Amino acid sequence: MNANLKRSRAPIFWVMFGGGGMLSALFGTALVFVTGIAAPLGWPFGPNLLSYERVLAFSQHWFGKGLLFALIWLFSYHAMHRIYHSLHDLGIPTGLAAKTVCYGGAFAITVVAAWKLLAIGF
Amino acid sequence: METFKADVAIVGAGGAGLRAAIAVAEADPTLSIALISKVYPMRSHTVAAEGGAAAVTQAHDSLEAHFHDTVAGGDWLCEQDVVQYFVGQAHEEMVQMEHWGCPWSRKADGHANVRAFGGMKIERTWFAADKTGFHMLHTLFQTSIKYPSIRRFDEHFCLDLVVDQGRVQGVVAIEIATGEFRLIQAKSVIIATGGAGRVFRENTNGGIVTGDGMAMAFRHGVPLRDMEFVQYHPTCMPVTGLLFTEACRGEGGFLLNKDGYRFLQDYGLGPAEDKPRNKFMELGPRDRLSQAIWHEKQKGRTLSDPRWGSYVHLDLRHLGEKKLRERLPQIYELAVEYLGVDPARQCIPVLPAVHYTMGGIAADGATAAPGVAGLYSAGECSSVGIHGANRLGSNSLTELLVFGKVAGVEAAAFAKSTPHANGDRIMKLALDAQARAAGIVTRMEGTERLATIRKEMAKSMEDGCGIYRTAQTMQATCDKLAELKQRYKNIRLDDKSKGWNTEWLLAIELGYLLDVAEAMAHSALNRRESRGSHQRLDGYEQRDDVNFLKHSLAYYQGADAAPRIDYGPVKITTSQPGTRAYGAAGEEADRKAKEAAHA
Amino acid sequence: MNHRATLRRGYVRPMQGWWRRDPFFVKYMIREVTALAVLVYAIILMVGVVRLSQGAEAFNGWLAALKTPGSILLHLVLLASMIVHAKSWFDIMPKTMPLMFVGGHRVEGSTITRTGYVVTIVATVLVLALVWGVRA
Amino acid sequence: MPEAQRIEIQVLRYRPEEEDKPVWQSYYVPFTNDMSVLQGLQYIKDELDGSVTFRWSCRMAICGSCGMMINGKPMLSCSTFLRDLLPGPVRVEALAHFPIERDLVVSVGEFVSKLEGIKPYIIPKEERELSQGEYLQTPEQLEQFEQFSSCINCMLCYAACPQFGLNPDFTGPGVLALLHRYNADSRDGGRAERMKIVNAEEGVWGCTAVGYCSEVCPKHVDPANAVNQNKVNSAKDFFLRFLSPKGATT
Ligand SMILES: Cc1cc2nc3c(=O)[nH]c(=O)nc-3n(C[C@H](O)[C@H](O)[C@H](O)COP(=O)(O)OP(=O)(O)OC[C@H]3O[C@@H](n4cnc5c(N)ncnc54)[C@H](O)[C@@H]3O)c2cc1C
Ligand code: SF4
Ligand code: F3S
Ligand code: FES
Repeated sequence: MNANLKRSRAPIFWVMFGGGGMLSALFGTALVFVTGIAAPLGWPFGPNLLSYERVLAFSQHWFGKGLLFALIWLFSYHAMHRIYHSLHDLGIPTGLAAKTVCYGGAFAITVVAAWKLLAIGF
Repeated sequence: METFKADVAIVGAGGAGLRAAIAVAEADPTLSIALISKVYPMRSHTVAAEGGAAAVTQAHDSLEAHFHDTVAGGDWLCEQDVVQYFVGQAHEEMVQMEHWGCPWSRKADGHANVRAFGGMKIERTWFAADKTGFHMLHTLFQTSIKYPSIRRFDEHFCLDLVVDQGRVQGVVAIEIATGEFRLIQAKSVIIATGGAGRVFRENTNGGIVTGDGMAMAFRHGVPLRDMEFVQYHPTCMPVTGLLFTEACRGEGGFLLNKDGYRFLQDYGLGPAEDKPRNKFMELGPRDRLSQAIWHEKQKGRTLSDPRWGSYVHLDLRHLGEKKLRERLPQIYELAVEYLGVDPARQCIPVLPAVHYTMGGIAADGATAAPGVAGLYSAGECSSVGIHGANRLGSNSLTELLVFGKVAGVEAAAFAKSTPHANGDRIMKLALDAQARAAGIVTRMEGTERLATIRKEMAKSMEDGCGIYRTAQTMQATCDKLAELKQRYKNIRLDDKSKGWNTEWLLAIELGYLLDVAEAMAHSALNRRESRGSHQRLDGYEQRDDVNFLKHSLAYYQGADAAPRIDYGPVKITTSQPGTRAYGAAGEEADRKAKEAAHA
Repeated sequence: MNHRATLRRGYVRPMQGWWRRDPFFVKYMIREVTALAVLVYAIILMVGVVRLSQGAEAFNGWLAALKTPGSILLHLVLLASMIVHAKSWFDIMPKTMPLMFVGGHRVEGSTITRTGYVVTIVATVLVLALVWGVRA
Repeated sequence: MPEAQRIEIQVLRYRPEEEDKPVWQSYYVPFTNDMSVLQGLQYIKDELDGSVTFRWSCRMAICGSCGMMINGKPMLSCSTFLRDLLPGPVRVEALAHFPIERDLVVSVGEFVSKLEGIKPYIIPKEERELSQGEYLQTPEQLEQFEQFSSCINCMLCYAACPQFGLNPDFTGPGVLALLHRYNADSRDGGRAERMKIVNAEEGVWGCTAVGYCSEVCPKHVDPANAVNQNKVNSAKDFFLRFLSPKGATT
């Protein structure tokens, strides 16, 4: 049986999947609450939590930039990796097309985020 | 019929068969080996053994002590030269198993641990928690995969030996999945098909333990030796007969009657002390314990329950949950799952059930069968002579290894010295066997149900050849078996298919069971004494060394006749028959013996 | 080794709809579906970054969009999914780690899972406290 | 004896010599409180219909031959009790995800060849003669692999694992647990040879951590743990092989 076993390249994606999973498990809930619910509602952190100036300053700082990049990068790879496997689970053929859409999608999201974050400058 | 050629064919892939296969492969890698089993190897009944395997290990132990325990335990019906060899090889085989990966339980210093076992004077039983047989079997099976010369025929039901001109030439097997017949031609054959506990009703054995190999050899003229000696294990689960290992008592469990009294002290096994002491009380030999429970029942001192019948209590509560979970995890689960009893808090109901067949295919010290050249046997199916009239717990797993290896080495040597025989003659014999077996399915006019015959046989064996026996009950059993053999010719199967026709295989097995049962019942009837596990109540309550310090030998006399019972000598080297005494009396006897030796 | 003849066809049962067959599988599928929430959130963040890079007006548009009831509702769903995701992540955690022994005793899977829960709660409180510290 | 009650057992029958597709068949079985599903089937075979086919032997949950789907869940029929399934009917079906050969009998051959393929034997780290006695192994070292060595090859975990159902080439939980058993044994030095299997798509990477395998395992082997902790090992192997010419294997 193991004559033609090929080394899987899964580890590359799995490492990102794991990182994103851990990050989202630990911080996902809090982040969604802060950026998606608390900030728009202006409660309990006040109405200007995500004002342009503050967010710009945050993302110009190396730490803020890095954090935003890590979140978008790892979250998207985590999610796409799972979605890719779910397609397989649902019996949808997971050939090159599905692979391209999933991992390509995560790559695109990551690249756009990186490019724009760099464009924002330091 | 498809034919395969091998140098050595091994029927049975339990502990003995696997050990033999590895021994052949190691003896000479160029020999081809056919390993045939009606179940996948890891399903073999060795898997069920719980307690452990004996080998002299501790510094204060000695080969003589193991020898003496075994021979006295067997009520002097052992081949003493074979026992000598056995105790001498045991330790090396345990170490060999360790090197192959067997997860033996360990001491803190990393050495293998040993535990106490019934009838053994000093702790010498190697164990892997309470799944020793399981671990040994899986270790052997997995190790066997390493050897390319072992070709397995899994789920192949061996139907018959091919014997031509006094020499075994191979076996005929059925591939269960397809119903196809296979001739496996071989220069030597090792039978390692396990015991025959299924001839009895209440038993600890798996459904596959049907004495096939014994019956096959028997039908080809090889005598079955000492078949009357059937071991009852004292602590089994009511209704199912599932085993609670002797290790429960080795770890310090008590046996209690309905008054909560440790009744064994009334049967020469006392005094009752809190700590387990080797060869005292609960650590007495199995035959004595089972007999004591029988007596308690006669005296009305057992417990009873509509579900479980009459039983006694195995009390493990004082060992505490922690120790139980660590040392006896499987027992813990069995009790909870099957009986709803939590052993840390409640007593476990137990009763004796048939456990082991001491007798088997007659074999010399080199495992060779008399009269059929090239035929060897090992394991529970074989009577190589170490168990005598009563086996000591944990000697049999060791036997699988020691004599599995011997059989392998011997069969390999025989195969190397002999060419394959003429194929045509062998094929003709194989086709005869095929026709006989196929006839069972195609027969349309029968009326008997398989299960009815099987149940009547098991009931009758229990009634006639149980813990205590009389001529009258044994005769009734012999008569019943003769009747059942006739009715067996009239069975009718529901299943007419070729592939996976297990009903057909059950029918063939029933044929084996009936033959083995007859050998047991007639050997028992003819032994007019009490010895070891063979206990009579009809004027033969004593051991009779003058007339019966002999092996019984049952010879097949054809399908319609009862077996002929003959006798053969017992090899005595250093241990003259003495009193089998346990408890304080045993200690006293030991002391006297020592004094006598010094005087 | 397999020398089985033709009789051995073997009936292969279909897998269609397998994930509905057992509550355990349904739970698994729910766990996997939470990935969508993570993805959607990653995209929302990415869009935010894009808008940010396009200047104040663009970014304020993104903020305004976040304030729509539809967005709030979506984030409530995302919030719930994130909680499920976090829980299921730590539920499976013990399966992904080597056996651990502390003082000679095996660390139970449930201990690992519970530790995960606690760490998540601490992390969440920490984030909220931090944000509270910089609130405007 | 308590009043004999009857319980309906529905068996998924498949007789390839007679029919193309499995069909359900009902039997009524008198039962007592301590009767297992296996005993129910034995009653059927003995008394009602000798053609109903299933594997069994030990009756004590150790030989691993009697696994089947009982009311849709993979279980050992010898240690599943009818009393827990009242009032019935009880539906029994061959183990999921395996081809059915006949009635409750599935093909085991593929599983066994996978098992054979992982080198399930000690490849000694250092050779030792028998005369030198046993390898020393502390109880702690034993504990590192003991649970993984208690697999009875019942294949319930395969019937529980949808990834195996979707892709029969996936080595699967039980066999990977056995592989890990040898890798984790202090006496063994064969890890490098076995990593090839671990690293493959059909190895640990076929698993999506469903975890049901461990849930149904009757022997608490926790195969999901064996599989998933080896993803870490495989990932290390993947990245670290660039650091050492022979490939990293620890
Ligand atoms: C519950 C239990 C607990 C025990 N505990 C202990 C213990 O603690 N210590 C101890 O020393 N002993 C113990 N014993 C006894 C010991 O386990 C057995 O004697 C021993 O395992 C028998 O091994 P074997 O290899 O001879 O046969 P088995 O393991 O029974 O193997 C028989 C093999 O033969 C094959 N076979 C049989 N018939 C055919 C056929 N017609 N065609 C093809 N193949 C066939 C089977 O498939 C199987 O592979 C125990 C026994 C039982 C039942
Ligand atoms: S891991 Fe558990 S469920 Fe899987 S085969 Fe082994 S014992 Fe059975
Ligand atoms: S169920 Fe299957 S997917 Fe993995 S965790 Fe178990 S092997
Ligand atoms: S019959 Fe052996 S595991 Fe159920």
